[in-house]
Amino acid sequence: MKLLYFAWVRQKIGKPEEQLDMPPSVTTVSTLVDFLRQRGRGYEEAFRNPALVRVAVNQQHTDFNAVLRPGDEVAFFPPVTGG
Amino acid sequence: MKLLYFAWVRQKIGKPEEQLDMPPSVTTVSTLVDFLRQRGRGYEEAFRNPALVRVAVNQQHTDFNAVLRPGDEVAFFPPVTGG
Amino acid sequence: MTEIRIQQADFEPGAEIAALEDSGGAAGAIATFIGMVRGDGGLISMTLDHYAGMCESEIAAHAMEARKRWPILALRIVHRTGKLAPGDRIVFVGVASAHRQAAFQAAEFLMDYLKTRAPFWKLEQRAGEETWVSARNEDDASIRRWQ
Amino acid sequence: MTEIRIQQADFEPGAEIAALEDSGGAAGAIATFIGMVRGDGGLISMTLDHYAGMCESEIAAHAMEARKRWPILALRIVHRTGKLAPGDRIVFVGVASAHRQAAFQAAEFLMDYLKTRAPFWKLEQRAGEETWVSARNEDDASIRRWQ
Repeated sequence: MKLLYFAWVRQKIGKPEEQLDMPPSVTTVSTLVDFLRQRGRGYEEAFRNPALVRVAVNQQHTDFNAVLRPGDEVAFFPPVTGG
Repeated sequence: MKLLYFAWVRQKIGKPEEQLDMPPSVTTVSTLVDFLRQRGRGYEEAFRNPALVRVAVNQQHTDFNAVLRPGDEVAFFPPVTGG
Repeated sequence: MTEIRIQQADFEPGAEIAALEDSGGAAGAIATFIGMVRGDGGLISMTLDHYAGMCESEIAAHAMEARKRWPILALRIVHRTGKLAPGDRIVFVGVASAHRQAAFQAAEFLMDYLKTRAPFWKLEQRAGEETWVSARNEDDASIRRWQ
Repeated sequence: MTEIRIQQADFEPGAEIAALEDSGGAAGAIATFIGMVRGDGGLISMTLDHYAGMCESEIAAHAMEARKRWPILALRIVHRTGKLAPGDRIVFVGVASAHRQAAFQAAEFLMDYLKTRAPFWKLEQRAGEETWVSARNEDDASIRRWQ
């Protein structure tokens, strides 16, 4: 699964993107976030208050209940601010 | 008195401007128009329906009741159409 | 800075915008408008007559009115006169402001004025005929909304 | 013709307008907007982050929405990303149409979208600190008026 991070989510996690194989527990955005929070301090900080984080799956805005499939592109970012 | 003509008023009268000495009868725009209408066919055509003609005295929009003084600049034109 | 020019010559939109951009650094927004002659209904050319002197001062009065209504940093109006062909530029209006709403609104206000009330007269040339354009309804909705 | 570009490089307003003017001869009106970085509150620089791919397709969707609402002949959007200094250009929006109201309204609609809802994030650098700009109220009146 391809993960993308933008703005302060990217800064806290320390990378703009990564490719990860998911354990079977990851079936939704919400369970993906639970999985990521265990990967280290940066992830924990990025997702400490999930209400601050927005998500897009395959470049479509969605929410943490969205179901994930292998090969999905999942992006986490703060609310957009416009240009 | 300096007279200016624009658009079809100019075309009918056949000149863009002229300098004329006024007889004592000319004291207002209205009496100026009466005087001009006697000066020839082009003037008569231009002022046949005075309701179609607008007037400015010294570059200020006004109406046919406006009082004129020696040295005034009087312009006659159709309603403005914008650029 | 307010610049108003009535001229026969064409103008260069990029140069007008560059002048607006140089207006000090506080500008966050530049709204511009360019009007061009449309070749509708077989139009061959359009000749714009204007009252030199009165035209500039009336446009300047409306530029001042725009400055009273909106916080404007710089404003440029260029209007051509004489004979113009379809596709030719007629008018440029550009407004620099700190914020986009003020820039857009001032540019629209000035264009609504220029297109309906400014002392210009238009002669349209079509095959075999010349017609002076009639004044629109003076209660034109586009200008009334600013009153 | 719709052109949408997200780029780090600067753009040339005069060249963008020239491309809009070449759009066929039916255009009577070109409304444009240029947004620039303001040096308010000691701002040293601003860095724009964006979601490449999603950003272009979301902007394209809004350009299509504008084309549904107004009769547009040509439309160009250029948005810069990366590190920008006060006075630098950020965004160009230009709309060519037969009439001025459509051109102005479509340009305003697109700018309201770009400034409030487009997938960009802004990092502001001031002396000794960097701050990610917070999202505005998502019910921002400027975007709500189009709904």
